[in-house]
This record gives sequence, structure tokens and C-alpha cells, in this order.
Amino acid sequence: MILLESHSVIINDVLTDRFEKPSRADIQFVDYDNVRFHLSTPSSKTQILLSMGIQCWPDLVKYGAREHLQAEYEGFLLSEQETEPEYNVSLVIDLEKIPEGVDDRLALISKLAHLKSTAMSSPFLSAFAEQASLQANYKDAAGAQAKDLGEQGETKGDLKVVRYREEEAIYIQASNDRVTVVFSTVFKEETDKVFGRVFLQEFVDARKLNALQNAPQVRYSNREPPLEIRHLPGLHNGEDWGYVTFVLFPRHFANPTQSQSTINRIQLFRDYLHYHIKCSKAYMHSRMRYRVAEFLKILNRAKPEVAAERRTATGRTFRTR
Amino acid sequence: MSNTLRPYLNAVRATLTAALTLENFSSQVVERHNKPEVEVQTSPEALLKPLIVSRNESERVLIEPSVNAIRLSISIKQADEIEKILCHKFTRFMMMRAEGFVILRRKPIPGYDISFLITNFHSESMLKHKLVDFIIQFMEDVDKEISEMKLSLNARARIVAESYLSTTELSGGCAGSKIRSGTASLDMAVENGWMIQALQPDIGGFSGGTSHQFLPGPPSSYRLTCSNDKADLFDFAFQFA
Amino acid sequence: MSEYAFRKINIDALEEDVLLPSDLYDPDPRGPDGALSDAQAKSTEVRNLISRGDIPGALNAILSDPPYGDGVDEAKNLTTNALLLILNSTRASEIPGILKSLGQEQQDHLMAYIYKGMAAIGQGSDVTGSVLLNWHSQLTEVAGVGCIVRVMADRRTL
Amino acid sequence: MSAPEVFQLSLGPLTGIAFSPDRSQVCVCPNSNEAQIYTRNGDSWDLTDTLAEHDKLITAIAWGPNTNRIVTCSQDRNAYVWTQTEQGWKPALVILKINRAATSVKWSPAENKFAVGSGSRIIAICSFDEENNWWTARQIKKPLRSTVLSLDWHPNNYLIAAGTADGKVFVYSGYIKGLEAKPEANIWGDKLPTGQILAGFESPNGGWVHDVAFSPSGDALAFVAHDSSVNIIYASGPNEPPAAHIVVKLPSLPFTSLTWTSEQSIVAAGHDCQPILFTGSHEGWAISHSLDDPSSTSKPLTPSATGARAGGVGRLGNNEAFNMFKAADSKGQRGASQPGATPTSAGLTPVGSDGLLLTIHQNTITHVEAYEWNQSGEVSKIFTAGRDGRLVVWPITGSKGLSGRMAGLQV
Repeated sequence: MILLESHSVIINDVLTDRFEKPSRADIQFVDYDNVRFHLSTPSSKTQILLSMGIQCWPDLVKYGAREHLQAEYEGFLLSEQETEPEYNVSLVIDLEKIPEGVDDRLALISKLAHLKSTAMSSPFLSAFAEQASLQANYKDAAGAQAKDLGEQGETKGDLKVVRYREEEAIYIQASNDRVTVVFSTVFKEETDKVFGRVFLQEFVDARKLNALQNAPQVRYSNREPPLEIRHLPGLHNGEDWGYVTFVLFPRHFANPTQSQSTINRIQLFRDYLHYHIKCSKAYMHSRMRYRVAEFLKILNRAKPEVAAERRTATGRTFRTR
Repeated sequence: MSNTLRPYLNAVRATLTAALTLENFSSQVVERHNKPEVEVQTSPEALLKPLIVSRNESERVLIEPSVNAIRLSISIKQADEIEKILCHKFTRFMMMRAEGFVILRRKPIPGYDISFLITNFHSESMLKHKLVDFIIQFMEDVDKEISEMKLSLNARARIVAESYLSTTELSGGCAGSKIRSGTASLDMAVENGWMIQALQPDIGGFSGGTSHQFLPGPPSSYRLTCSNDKADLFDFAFQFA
Repeated sequence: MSEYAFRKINIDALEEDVLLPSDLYDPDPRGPDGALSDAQAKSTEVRNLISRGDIPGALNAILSDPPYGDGVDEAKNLTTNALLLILNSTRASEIPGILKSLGQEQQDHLMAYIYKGMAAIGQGSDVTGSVLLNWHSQLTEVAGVGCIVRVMADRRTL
Repeated sequence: MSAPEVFQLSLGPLTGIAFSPDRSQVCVCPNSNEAQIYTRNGDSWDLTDTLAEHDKLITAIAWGPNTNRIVTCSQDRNAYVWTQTEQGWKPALVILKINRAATSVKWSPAENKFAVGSGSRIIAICSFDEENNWWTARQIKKPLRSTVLSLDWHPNNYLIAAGTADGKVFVYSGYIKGLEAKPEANIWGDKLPTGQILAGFESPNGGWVHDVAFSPSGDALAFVAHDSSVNIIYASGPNEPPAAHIVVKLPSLPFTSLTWTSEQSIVAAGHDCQPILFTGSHEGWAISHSLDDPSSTSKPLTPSATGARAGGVGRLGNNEAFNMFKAADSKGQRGASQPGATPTSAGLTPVGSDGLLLTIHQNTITHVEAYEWNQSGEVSKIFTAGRDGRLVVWPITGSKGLSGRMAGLQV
């Protein structure tokens, strides 16, 4: 269970089950970054309504999330007006019209289970597209003997901000040869801070391994935000803040499947990091519990057994402390 | 630096044996009370000279003897921040179980990480030389435990980072996939020159051992079977070897 | 706040014949300056004994009636540094022989100085832990645990 | 040398112990507020009486050999004198007028009075007041400045020595007007009104004085202090410095108790759990030998079954495998592996492979007293009691045994 799944297991299981035997359902659940889901059959057993409420919906819409979902979930997506109240987007799945083939069904279920990551991928996809266009005209500009000042102008795409948690956000910026993704994250506890620093240091050092030569480059800095986003207002630079920067190169999002898996991976980074910090703390706790039990055993050796069985001259057993 | 652990522990053992000469001494200040003199510090004649056994700046033991109780405080080696945090966590963990430890003090003496309070009632109900053995064993084990925890933390961090970064740069092949327990098989089209490596550190292993190297050649599909008695999920990652 | 102040007064200290730590031993007969001059003389004597390589002689000199009690800190530091110098400049093989040649009284004083040396490891004293620990284990071998008990029980702090 | 007899009377410490005149009974306090009287039958002891009057720990018990009266003192600031009647032992409260714990009590040789040391820096000399039929106390205060840890009477029934927690030893006059004739002068002091301080001594390295004892003739006073030393002082004359003050320093842990076995020999015992015999005179004193030399007796004598049923609890009790797994579970012991060899520094009591001390006593010895005298008046047997609840009677080898051992030991 090292890598967090990018799809929602609950949607996966419920849909697999309902595809065989449609029945009533009304399930509400929450995924990472408190994204709320609601699976229900309001009208009839065969009509399943899947709604999602996501905190950074306004940001996502700004970067074309609705159009992207429209393209992905043709025929399932409901329009703005029909979306379930308090949720941002709704899909309706008509169980009569689902495909027959087992593989097609699996693919559909997997696509529906990836609803959250698909929605979240829109800013990334637009950044990737922007990078491609920047690279294209960067080449003509270079070809037509570009002026220095001009190049500077168009090599940087606009900075996309996705505030997917109360204080934390993802900043995405495309440039001609790369796409930079910056995570701002906060460590609540002192222990988290230290563990986080160890983990992030390993992330930075991981590229040294020859098998990971072409992994994205990772930089992290606590307290001061990196250059790309330093100009933004309202940035925190307290002691318990950390900024992680991923530099994605074109080869990371060459073809659609590749870019989708990269997006699935990268948007879960913050939860992945904190999940493993908690796992380490739990592991340390179990080690300490074991060590304390060992110590108590050694201490028991100091208590003479003679006390346990031996009775005194009067035949009364002494209960030792 | 020469290994001074053994002489250091022997010095603590000798000093502690010399200090553990306790007796039942009723308080001279409060009527009908019997208090550990080293804690109340009310009668100077009942206190003896505190001694410090030290190995280097960061590691020392303070032994404060008195007529009916001794206080032994240990300062544990904390080279860097991780060890400081781990040591703090570990000592707090134990101090919250001071009840079970009987001779452990709930709060350490300022300047030290953990303190023991051994009163004459303890030395009466327990064998003195065994108490000394316990303290020496405790000192050795705490150091060992903290360095082990630090190593395991670094190891976990490395695995976490590598498993995260390695899958992102795959081309073709499938990113890590889940196999439920029991013998399961997985078909996939795998390019040549790939190596399957089980990333879950402690899984039972699978038919091809923990990793299987594909020979260069045309892409081939490979039926991968694994036998594993554990009931939990475990997962594979494919790396460009 | 003042109405609680009376609870904080340590009335035991006001008792007329309260036992003070200083009452537990009779002060150094030589008096503070006597002890200081004695300590200076000894530390110079020790330095040239060491230069001549006569470690046992130096140790004997420094360990006979060292300064103790309050108000003689300067003398105490002088003596302590001279002694730590001796400990540093003795080869490990000679230690058992030297220790056996010391009298019981001097062994107690040496043990007290070893503990004082260990306490000062943190505050920049040059002698290392390993030297002191080595001396400590050899002395405990020879003089036994009783020597440590005497160091604890002795009210005349060195 | 017949083997020492070992009895396990309780599991916790024996805080007070006194034998009846004919040694057929013993009164002990098993670390509680009750004193128990055991009667000897065969090689074990049976509980016959329980003296329950105190409400806190009993710190000392004294049994007057001639008048057969027991006095117990406790941390609840009271002392009771118990006299034997047909219906058992009857207590009588003693008015001590002390506001701290009583720490020690000793009958005077003539048993017309007894002395109680206390934590309120007072020694109370108590005698029976016929008219109002109770025990009253005369108090000695000056110059005591700390808890009185130990007491002893001079054979002439007048002088009393006390060891205190600030490391001082004082000799007082314990004469009670109206109770006995006026004492005449002796080498310790000439003017002897009640409570008169005659002499004050101190061990060179300081340390609490755990026990003090006059020699059988009364000319010498010995005491053990917390600086692992035995001090012997020979008086010269009234308020003059002592003829000799001999200090024997030990490499081992301090002693807590001592007793003279003859004018030239003392047995002391303490935290290193073995009684040691010293011999000497006013010229000098030296260790003679240990009565429980751990190196000679390989396996300590297991205490005889004092009423305890042999074998453990029920069927499982003595099953080897059961114990092995129980030890592994509760103590983490794999077999009899000894965790780390203890260093061989001098003075440390060696530990056997099963983790028990090689000496008979497994914890500090708190009492050493004479048990039996031979015709020539020298003590032939002593008894020790300790914090492990064991009572051990040791035969003392005669002087002829001394020379054999003398060669092997160096101080």
C-alpha cells in the first residue's frame, strides 16, 4: 500500500456491484482533500446519480474543468442547472444503457472512479498545452533571430493557482521547455516538521539513483517560497511551512496515457507525503511500545521470584508490591 | 574516539552501587511523614554529594544520593534534530508509563532527558544488583533504539521517495498495480529491458524471486504469479532497469 | 499578592540552631589565603615534576591535603587543573602501579577529583571523557566501591 | 565450624528484632506496624503472639533479658513496654514527648530504664514512675542537631553513646536522679548529672553513624559510619582527647550494624550482605575474615523450609518447562543466561549464575547482635537479620581460626 490510488475505491466497488444487480443506494463519503461524493438513486434503481463537491471548483472552472469533464463524460454529465445542490458537478448513469462487454464495463467504471482526478487534471492539461504552444513559437522566434527581450515575454505561461485545501495550494506554471508545479504545505506538529524534512530530503536525493535519472527534478525549501511564486500576495513563510517544487519535462507528459498517470500521481503528492509521515509515526509508536515491554521484563528480573511462591512461616502468602 | 561505552557503563554501575545504600529514614521536618530526602531537600545532612559520570559533552549521568532515596538522571546523545525529536518522543512515552516502571520519575531533571527515583522501599522489595543491571541495560538499549529508529525512518523515507518518483517516468507498461492476496496472476505487456521489483519491503516474494529481469528482445507479455500468505494488499512497480 | 507571601517563607531556615551544610564539617585550618598560596606552590611544583617525568611524585604532592570548603574556589581550580594535567600526561600502562602506591586518603581525593573532572567535561575542560573513565575504572578496581561512597559522604567538597 | 542456620521469617525487611533471654523466642517486625513473636520448634519458627498497638512502622525492638519486658518504638512517635501476663503480652504507653519518629531503643544493662533515640534531635531516657503507674521520660537535647540513628549503653548502666545523622558520636551521662545511686567518676567523665555531654567524636570522612557500641569492658567505643569505615576509640581520661582513635577504611559498601564479640574482636555487617570479623587492640585493628566468605561456599544455603510447603503451587508449580516459559514471558530470560558479567572491582558482592548473590543474605544486613556466649564470656554465636527477611545464626570460629586466615588478607 505504498502508492495511494488515484481512483476512488468506493465508487469502483459500488458501481461494479450495481452494474450486476441494480438496487437502491444513497451513499455519502469523503475522499482526500475533503472532496465530498454522493452516490444515490433518486428516481429509480436503474438511474444512479454521482455528485462531487470539490473545494477548489471555482479555480478548476477557470482552467476549463467543465469543458474537460464534458469531453470525458459525454452523455453522463448533467448541465450546471441540474447539478445536485451543494455539489459542484453531477453525473447520471443509466444502467440500461451501459455497455455489454466486460472490458468496456471495467473501463467505464474506472473512468467514473477517476472523476476527481479528471476534474483536478484540467489545470495541468491546460498547462501542458500551453507549454507545447510556448515551445512551438519559442522555436520560430529563435528561428527568426528573436530579440532577447521578446523571448523573455512569451516563455512563461500564466501562473495557475489551485487552492485545493484551506491554506495549501498547487501552483502550476508552464514555460517553453518545462512545467513547474509548486506545492505549499503546512506541518501542524513539530514531529511532522522534522519527519517531513527527512522525507523531502530523500525526494531531492532520489534522483541520484541511476534508475531514477529521468524522474522529475524535485526542490524543496521550508519557510521562503520558491522564486516562481514569491511575488504572490498572502504567502505564508512561517517556520512550519514547506514548499515543494516539481519540474516536469515534456517527456513526462508526451502521450495522453503518460500525462494522465503523471497527473494522477502528482496531484496526490501532498496526501501521499502526509500519509507516509503518519505511517512512520505509527511505526515508531509500535517500536516504542515493544521496547517498553522489553524494559518491563528486565525490571521484573529485579523482583525476586521467592516473593511469588514462598509463604512466610505463618503460612500467609505475602503479596509483594 | 575509542569505544568508551564499556568503561562509561562500568563507572555508572560502580557509582550507582555505591549510592544504593538506602535505609528507612522518617522526615525530620514534617511529623509522621516519610519523604524521599533527595526530592524534598529539606535536611542538608540527609543529602550526599551529587556525582556526574560523563562520557562527552552530550552524554552524562547525574546521580544524587541521599539517606533514603537516589535520583539518577541520564542525558542521552542527540546528534541531530531527528534524534532530538525521537528521544523526546521516546522518553515522554516512557514517562507516561512511569506507573508501570515503578522507579521512573514522571518529569526529568532540567538539563537531562530522563530521570529515575529509587527509594528505600524499592531497594527493599527488589534485588539491588538487579536494579543496577536494569539501569545499565536501559542506558544501552535507549541509545540503540534511537539510532535504530533513525535508520528505519531514513529507510522508509528513501523507499517512499523512490517508489513515488520511479513510477512517474514509466513509458508504456502500467503504473504500479494492486494484487489482492493469495496466488494471483497479472497479464501485462511489458517492454524489454524492464525489471519487476517488489517494492513492499517485507512481502513473501513471488515466483520470480523478489525481482525478475527481462532479457532484451521484442516486447513480450509475461504472466506473473505470486504466492503470498499475507492477507494484505501488496504492489509492484516496473522500473526501467 | 502580599497576603500569600507568608506561606512562601521557609520558616525552618529561621530556627535559631538550624543545621547549615557548612556546619557539617570543620573549615580548612589554613584559611582561604593559606590554602591559595599552598595550592599555587603545589601546582608549580607539580608542573616541574611532570616535566621531569616523575608522575607518582607529582600525584603524591597534589593529593596531600588539597583545598576544600567554601571561599577557596581559586585554589580549588588551580589544584584541579594541575591534577587533570597529571592525568592527561600519564601513560595508561603505568596507572595501576601509581594507584597502588597512593595512600587510602589520597585515593579518596583522587576519586573526588575524577568526578569533578567529569562534571567539567561539558564546560570546555581539555581532558577527555575516555581518560577520566579509564582512571575511574582502574581506581575502582583498586580502591573499590567504598572509595566512591567516601567521596559521596565527605562534606569537605574539593 | 558448624554451618550457619538460616531462617526466612518474612519477605520484606526485618526492621526490628530481639531474642528472648533463653533464645527460644524471637520478636521481629516484618516491615509493618505489628511485632510478631515466634517460638522455636525444631529447625523452624511458629508464630505465637502478635503485638499490635502501633499505627506506623516499628523501627526498633528491645527485649530485657532479666525482666523479660519488650519495648517497641515506631515512626508514630510512640513507644510501648510489653509485659507478659497469663492472657498474653500487655502494652503500656510511654510518654516520650517527642514530635518526630522514634528511631532506636535500648534497655540499660540493669533494665531499670531504657533510652529512645528520635528524629526530633532528642534522646529520651525512660523509667517507670510508680505513683502514677506510667513510664516517664527525661530528655537529652544539647548538642544534638540531627536525627539520632543509633544508641548504646555503657556496661556501668550510667553512660550512653549516640550516633547521629550529621556524622557525630556523643557520649552522655544517662543517670536518673531518684532512680539509682549517683555514678562515680570513670575514664569517660567525672561530673555526671543527667544529660551531661562527656565526649564527641566524628569519622574522618563524615557520614551518618549507623551503629555505635561500647566494648564489653566499656573502655572502648566503636561505631560504623556511612563512609565505609569502622572507628574504634579508646578513652584516656575525663574530658581529655581519646588515647587512640583507630579508623579502618573498607573498599566495600558501608556497614549498618556492629557488635563486640570480645574485647579484641568486633563483627560488623551492612550493605555488602556479609558479616566481617575484625580483630585488634588499641595499637591497631584489621579485618580478620568474613563469616560468609562467598568465594568459599559455592552455593548459598537455601533457607530451611520455615513452615512453607515444599514445591510450588499445585501441579504446574514445579514443572520445569512451565517455569522456563514463565521466566521468558515475565522476565525475558532465555535460559539462565547471565546478562553481562559484573566487573570484578573490589568490594562488590559477587553474583551467582542464577542472579542471586553468593552470600546467604540477599539484601542489606540491618542487625548484628550476640546470640550465644561461651564459658569464658566471649561470644560464640552471633545472629544477623536483614532486608531480605532472613535471620541467620553464625558460629564464630575461635581465635585459633584467626591466624589461618590472617595471611590471606591485606587491608
